[in-house]
Amino acid sequence: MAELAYREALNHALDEEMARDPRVFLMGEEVARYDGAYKVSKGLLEKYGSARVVDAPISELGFAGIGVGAAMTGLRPVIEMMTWNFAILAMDQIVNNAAKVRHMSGGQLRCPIVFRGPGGAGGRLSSQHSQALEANYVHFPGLKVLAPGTPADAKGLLKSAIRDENPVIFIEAELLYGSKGEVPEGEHVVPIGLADVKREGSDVTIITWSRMLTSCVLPAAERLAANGISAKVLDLRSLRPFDTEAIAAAVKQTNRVVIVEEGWSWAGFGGHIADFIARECFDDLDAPVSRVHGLDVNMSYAANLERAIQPSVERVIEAVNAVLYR
Amino acid sequence: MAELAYREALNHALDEEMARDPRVFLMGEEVARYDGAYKVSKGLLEKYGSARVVDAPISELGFAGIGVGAAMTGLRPVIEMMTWNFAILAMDQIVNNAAKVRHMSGGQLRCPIVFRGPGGAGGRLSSQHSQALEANYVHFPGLKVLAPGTPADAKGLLKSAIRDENPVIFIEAELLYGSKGEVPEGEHVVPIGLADVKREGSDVTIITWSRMLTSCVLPAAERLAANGISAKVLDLRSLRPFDTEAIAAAVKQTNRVVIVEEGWSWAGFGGHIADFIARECFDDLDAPVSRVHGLDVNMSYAANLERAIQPSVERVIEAVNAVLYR
Amino acid sequence: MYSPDLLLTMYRKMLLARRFEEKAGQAYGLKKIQGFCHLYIGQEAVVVGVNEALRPTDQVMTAYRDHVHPLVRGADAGMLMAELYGKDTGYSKGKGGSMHLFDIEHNFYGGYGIVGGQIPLAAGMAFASKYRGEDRVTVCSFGDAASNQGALHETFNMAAKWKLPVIYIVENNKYGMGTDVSRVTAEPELYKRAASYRMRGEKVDGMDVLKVYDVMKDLVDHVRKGHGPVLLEAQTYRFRGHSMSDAATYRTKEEVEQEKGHDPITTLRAYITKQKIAPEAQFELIDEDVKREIDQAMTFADESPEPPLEDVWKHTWVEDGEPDERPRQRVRGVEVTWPTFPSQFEVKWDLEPKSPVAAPAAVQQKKGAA
Amino acid sequence: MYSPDLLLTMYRKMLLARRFEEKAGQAYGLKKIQGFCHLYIGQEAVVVGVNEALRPTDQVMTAYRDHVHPLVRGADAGMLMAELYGKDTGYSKGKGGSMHLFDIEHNFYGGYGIVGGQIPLAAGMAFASKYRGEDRVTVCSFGDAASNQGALHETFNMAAKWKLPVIYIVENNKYGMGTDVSRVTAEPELYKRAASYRMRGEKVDGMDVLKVYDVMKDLVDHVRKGHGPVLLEAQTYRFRGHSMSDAATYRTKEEVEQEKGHDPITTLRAYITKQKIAPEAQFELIDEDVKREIDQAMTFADESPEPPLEDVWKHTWVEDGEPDERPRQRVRGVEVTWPTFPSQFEVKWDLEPKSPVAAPAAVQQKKGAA
Ligand SMILES: Cc1ncc(C[n+]2csc(CCOP(=O)(O)OP(=O)(O)O)c2C)c(N)n1
Ligand SMILES: Cc1ncc(C[n+]2csc(CCOP(=O)(O)OP(=O)(O)O)c2C)c(N)n1
Ligand SMILES: [Mg+2]
Ligand SMILES: [Mg+2]
Repeated sequence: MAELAYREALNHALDEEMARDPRVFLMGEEVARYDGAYKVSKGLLEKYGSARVVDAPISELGFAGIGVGAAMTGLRPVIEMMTWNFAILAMDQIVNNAAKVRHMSGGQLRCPIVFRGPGGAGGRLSSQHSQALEANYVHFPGLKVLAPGTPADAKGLLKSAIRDENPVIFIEAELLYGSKGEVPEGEHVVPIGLADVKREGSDVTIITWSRMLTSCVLPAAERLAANGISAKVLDLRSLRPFDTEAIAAAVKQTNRVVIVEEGWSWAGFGGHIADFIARECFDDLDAPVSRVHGLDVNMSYAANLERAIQPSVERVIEAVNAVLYR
Repeated sequence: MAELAYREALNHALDEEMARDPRVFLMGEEVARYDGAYKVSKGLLEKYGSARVVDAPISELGFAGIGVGAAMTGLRPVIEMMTWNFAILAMDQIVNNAAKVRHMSGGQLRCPIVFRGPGGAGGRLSSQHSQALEANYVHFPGLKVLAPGTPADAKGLLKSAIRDENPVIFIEAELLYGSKGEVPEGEHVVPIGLADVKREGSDVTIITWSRMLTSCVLPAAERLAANGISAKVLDLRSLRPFDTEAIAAAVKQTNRVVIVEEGWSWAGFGGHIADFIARECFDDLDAPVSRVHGLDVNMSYAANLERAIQPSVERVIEAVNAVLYR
Repeated sequence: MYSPDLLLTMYRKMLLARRFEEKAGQAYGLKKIQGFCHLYIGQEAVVVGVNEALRPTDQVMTAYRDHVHPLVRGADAGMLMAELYGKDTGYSKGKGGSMHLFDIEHNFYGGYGIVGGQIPLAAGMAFASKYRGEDRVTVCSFGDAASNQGALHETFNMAAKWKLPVIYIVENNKYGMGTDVSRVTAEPELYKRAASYRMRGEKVDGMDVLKVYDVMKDLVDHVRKGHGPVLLEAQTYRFRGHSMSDAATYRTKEEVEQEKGHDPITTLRAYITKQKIAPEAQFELIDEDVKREIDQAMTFADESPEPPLEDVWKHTWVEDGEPDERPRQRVRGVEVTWPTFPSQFEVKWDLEPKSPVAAPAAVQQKKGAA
Repeated sequence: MYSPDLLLTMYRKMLLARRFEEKAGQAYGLKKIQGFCHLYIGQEAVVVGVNEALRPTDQVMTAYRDHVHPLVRGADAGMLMAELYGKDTGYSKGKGGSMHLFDIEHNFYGGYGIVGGQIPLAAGMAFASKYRGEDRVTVCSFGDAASNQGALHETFNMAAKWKLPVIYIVENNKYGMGTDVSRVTAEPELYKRAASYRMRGEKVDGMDVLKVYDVMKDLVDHVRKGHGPVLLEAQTYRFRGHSMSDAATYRTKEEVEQEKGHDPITTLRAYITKQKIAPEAQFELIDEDVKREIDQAMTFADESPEPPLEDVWKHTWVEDGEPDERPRQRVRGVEVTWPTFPSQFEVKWDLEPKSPVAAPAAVQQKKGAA
């Protein structure tokens, strides 16, 4: 095991897949000479050259579509979005072309492409730069959506994403790039669609993904343990498809569930999971599923407001207490 | 009461609001000389001139943003999107500017603008042209989202939307434009945020909005009645905000709920309502909330596949039977 | 100057296109085709002049007015019509319909419904060709109205900067739906837009197949030589409405009649006759042959079954190990050659030959720099 | 040629801008400002030259490198700094921060973080002015890299076609983050893009405030006369990194040093001195005055409270009857004049004067025509 930062783990995944498969290339703003706005692509230009690590102009819609066209004709593009906030400009190419071209061609074409970049708050960036937008992509048939919360999962899932035959939305966490964790040496591939129990527990299941895992959920579980509450932490990692079996098993075991997500609640992904549980695990539930999410307001710049808007350890503990009727 | 087609009801709303307030103008593709791709703006060019009924080039992102800028400086634009499928191109302006400018300016600016156009299937239009995308907008704080299912509601809500001080997403139904219904004469304004009971009933509540009301839900209720089941039909009309009280009251009354929507289920709006009910009305529920929605696949052109993908009277009846454990 | 074979091929293809569209229009009237259906009638010189200047291995794509583009590449007329009917024997098993035809066997890459949405795709396909070092050009058509989409601006800039082997054809039929291009376009001479990207731009009389062919020969040559993308504005006209539901009252009868006077098929036939390349009898043979092909296509489409219902679940995702569909193989039982792309090769392209600015020393930063 | 008053005002404003940014940079180092923070140091001639050619009622907006634009319009430096600190006394009550400054009192309309996103907004504001028949221009700045956004293409076309009174300034500081504009732009002479829209395009030495002022005077005049939008490329340079976290290794020390040799403030001061318009002592007075203003601003920001927590719930929507915030009135207790727009007026603009094509007879259709 090596201890790697999240950004390094992603870098290794890109490096290994590019070494393995010449069809893989990386395109995006500042990915080449600048090594990436968040240094995820460090060193790759030197290693793979300017046709495989491509600095694009600020033209998200255009280069997303260029990626889709390349994927339709035999390449395996990795398109870096500097953040998912900017990818909104590219959404048409992602949802109307990448997600639909196999279908519209009746199976003649495929579109193996990865759109990746950071999602969620970046720290004091106000409304336009702090959005956790997974719900918008999870909505569309044809896309897979991944959101790893640890370096190991980041590496293993990015490798799976690049090898997948479908368009994959890969949402990194802006505030996790520097965070460190153990990453298995050698070929480390995490299959799409499997959740991971990041902490065992028996009184309640906390379901989460991406940054919330380490920023709120695990610390909350720790504090709950000190208070005699045993919380199981289920990290979805893969949002579409998500691991229905792991969730069902956890609900059966703990009968109480809290879902923690960074994004907004309205037609959010947490609501989708909650709805799944409420319908599919109705008889196993001893309390309504509880949710912790970003407040349903625009993000503020001010430190205190930003803190208040985001999920916190305290809010997770509160939600756990609520489902335990304590 | 006058019997009007849905498109006429919308036309009257536009006409009345434009007559009332010179700040209101309509911009979009084909809205002026062509009278609108769906003839919603018929006659308005002649009446209000070319600065108030503006034919735009096919530049959704650009003219959406032009609308936002005009709204920030004292006008009240109505931006017609030929369909919501194309508005994906404009999403950045809608969610990053319209929805956020009041917040980012700390309340100095407001953005009273309506984005309107047809959503949902149009009939044999395949994957790119058949999307019901309300979930994508409902997600964002700062936006209001409306989806009327009858001519009267279309008129009354569009008038409210135009008078609202916030950006409003107004989703019409492509397949309803020709459908007729009674519309009250004179000033008819439907407040945002109120649901409407379209049929009284006591055994089960069917919650829906937009086209599903008349295409599936009311016919299903009729057939259920013939089988001795009394279904209450609650038409949300307003999705954000939605009428929490009306829903809570209906659940209390019937204890069983089916939600019917045209769109996809993943992080869809129906899931949001279901989650709301499961958490807020847990003790009133005698069965898990059931959902009927478009199948989670890309839309096909073939007649039989298109039919199978969309919610149907049969599927609604089936879902009702399921929550009644029949 | 032009071989008789070329001229007669062009004639036959234009006629085939015309007859196909006429029949499609009739079938729409009979509700055998539904939804949107955009006919290409009047514009045939563009698609045929372009196509005959290409190699079979070159790649082609267009918008939703797309029936004729695969047809002139060699697609099976019956299977195209079956797709318009939404039948199982259609190129997309009835999933795409009129706006989404695809015939990958003949390097026809679709059929897109979002105006301007195919423009970046074509650059991506050209990117892939250049990346693998292939000697292939990609041709992408779009309408005059599509030229006001932001995607065009973004794509042209990258295509030009990276010298991608792509040819953009703006099929300027003067209208986007009901809107005269000059009413919504500050520079209605669309080929002039190319200059903003230091790209070559040309215009051509799109009602004359030979002129289209000539300029295309030159442009294909330019692009194949690695001189970067080009924009060709083909000035043409659609004789019918925008789609089947368009009454087309935004243009006068006189205007339409006058344009119909430039029917590209009549023009080519007159040229061939004048040049004494083919006797009248030969045209009659072709006419009959085309008629037979189209009649067979109609019968085929009529007699084909609907797709099976369980197909709704297919082709939204690629399942593990699932191969691509090869329509003619599946439907006609013939062995087809399918374009394949290597999975192992060397990338030799230097997309950004060293410029004076030195690559920066790598910097480790605590925080992103946006 | 230039009045002493004008010259000294320009000098003072450029200096104020410089000092403000220097202090902002220091405060960032002390973590009093966080997140992204983009300094304008080096580019001052552009913003001041532009602003002095405008009337107070003209409207201005820009991207995220926005501290200085409101400052030179007359915004309260303390309240701007307080916004950068995320304090309750900031222009946006701490909600916007560095990237989203707004001072509507002075017709400064923001501060936007999505590259290119403000370009359509400005056209919309100009649309509103023309719609109401106001004699007002809107000025919108963006960076060189923003010029590759599709929004620009779409907006320029409409602005030009509708002759909107808007002036676009591309502040070409040669880099978009770490990328040299010529590395990603097929036509790096950005003002040339205007031709694609039959729009007037000019370039100017953006390190010389008088040159900027001169050309702007002319352009404002052109636009106010109703001749339609213009694009002005101001060639400038940022002396600092893209944002506070940018080590800026993508450019050489020599290049930066050389550009610093063209410091616009030094240049103007030398000109004023040479023209014997002001003695050295007067500059010293100005310097001190500016220093005092900035010091006060820093103290004000430092001493201001955080916004109250319940404010998270405010300003995402406009509540019924909720008035707009008037920051200086709220914070400084002064009565301000606020731009207001009439709610009753007559629209006299004929956006599309009759063209030869007659308006179509209204057609009732069963079905949409897309
Ligand atoms: C993004 C988008 N906006 C609007 C439409 C609706 N629409 C379909 S075709 C069309 C006109 C396009 O005209 P043009 O590009 O000139 O092509 P033509 O139909 O003349 O071949 C419009 C507005 C669409 N399909 N996509
Ligand atoms: C749509 C979008 N893409 C990417 C970014 C990240 N980003 C912020 S500033 C910037 C560079 C912009 O450069 P330029 O337009 O030249 O302005 P400058 O910073 O030089 O003033 C980038 C890529 C963004 N904010 N928005
Ligand atoms: Mg056209
Ligand atoms: Mg720049």
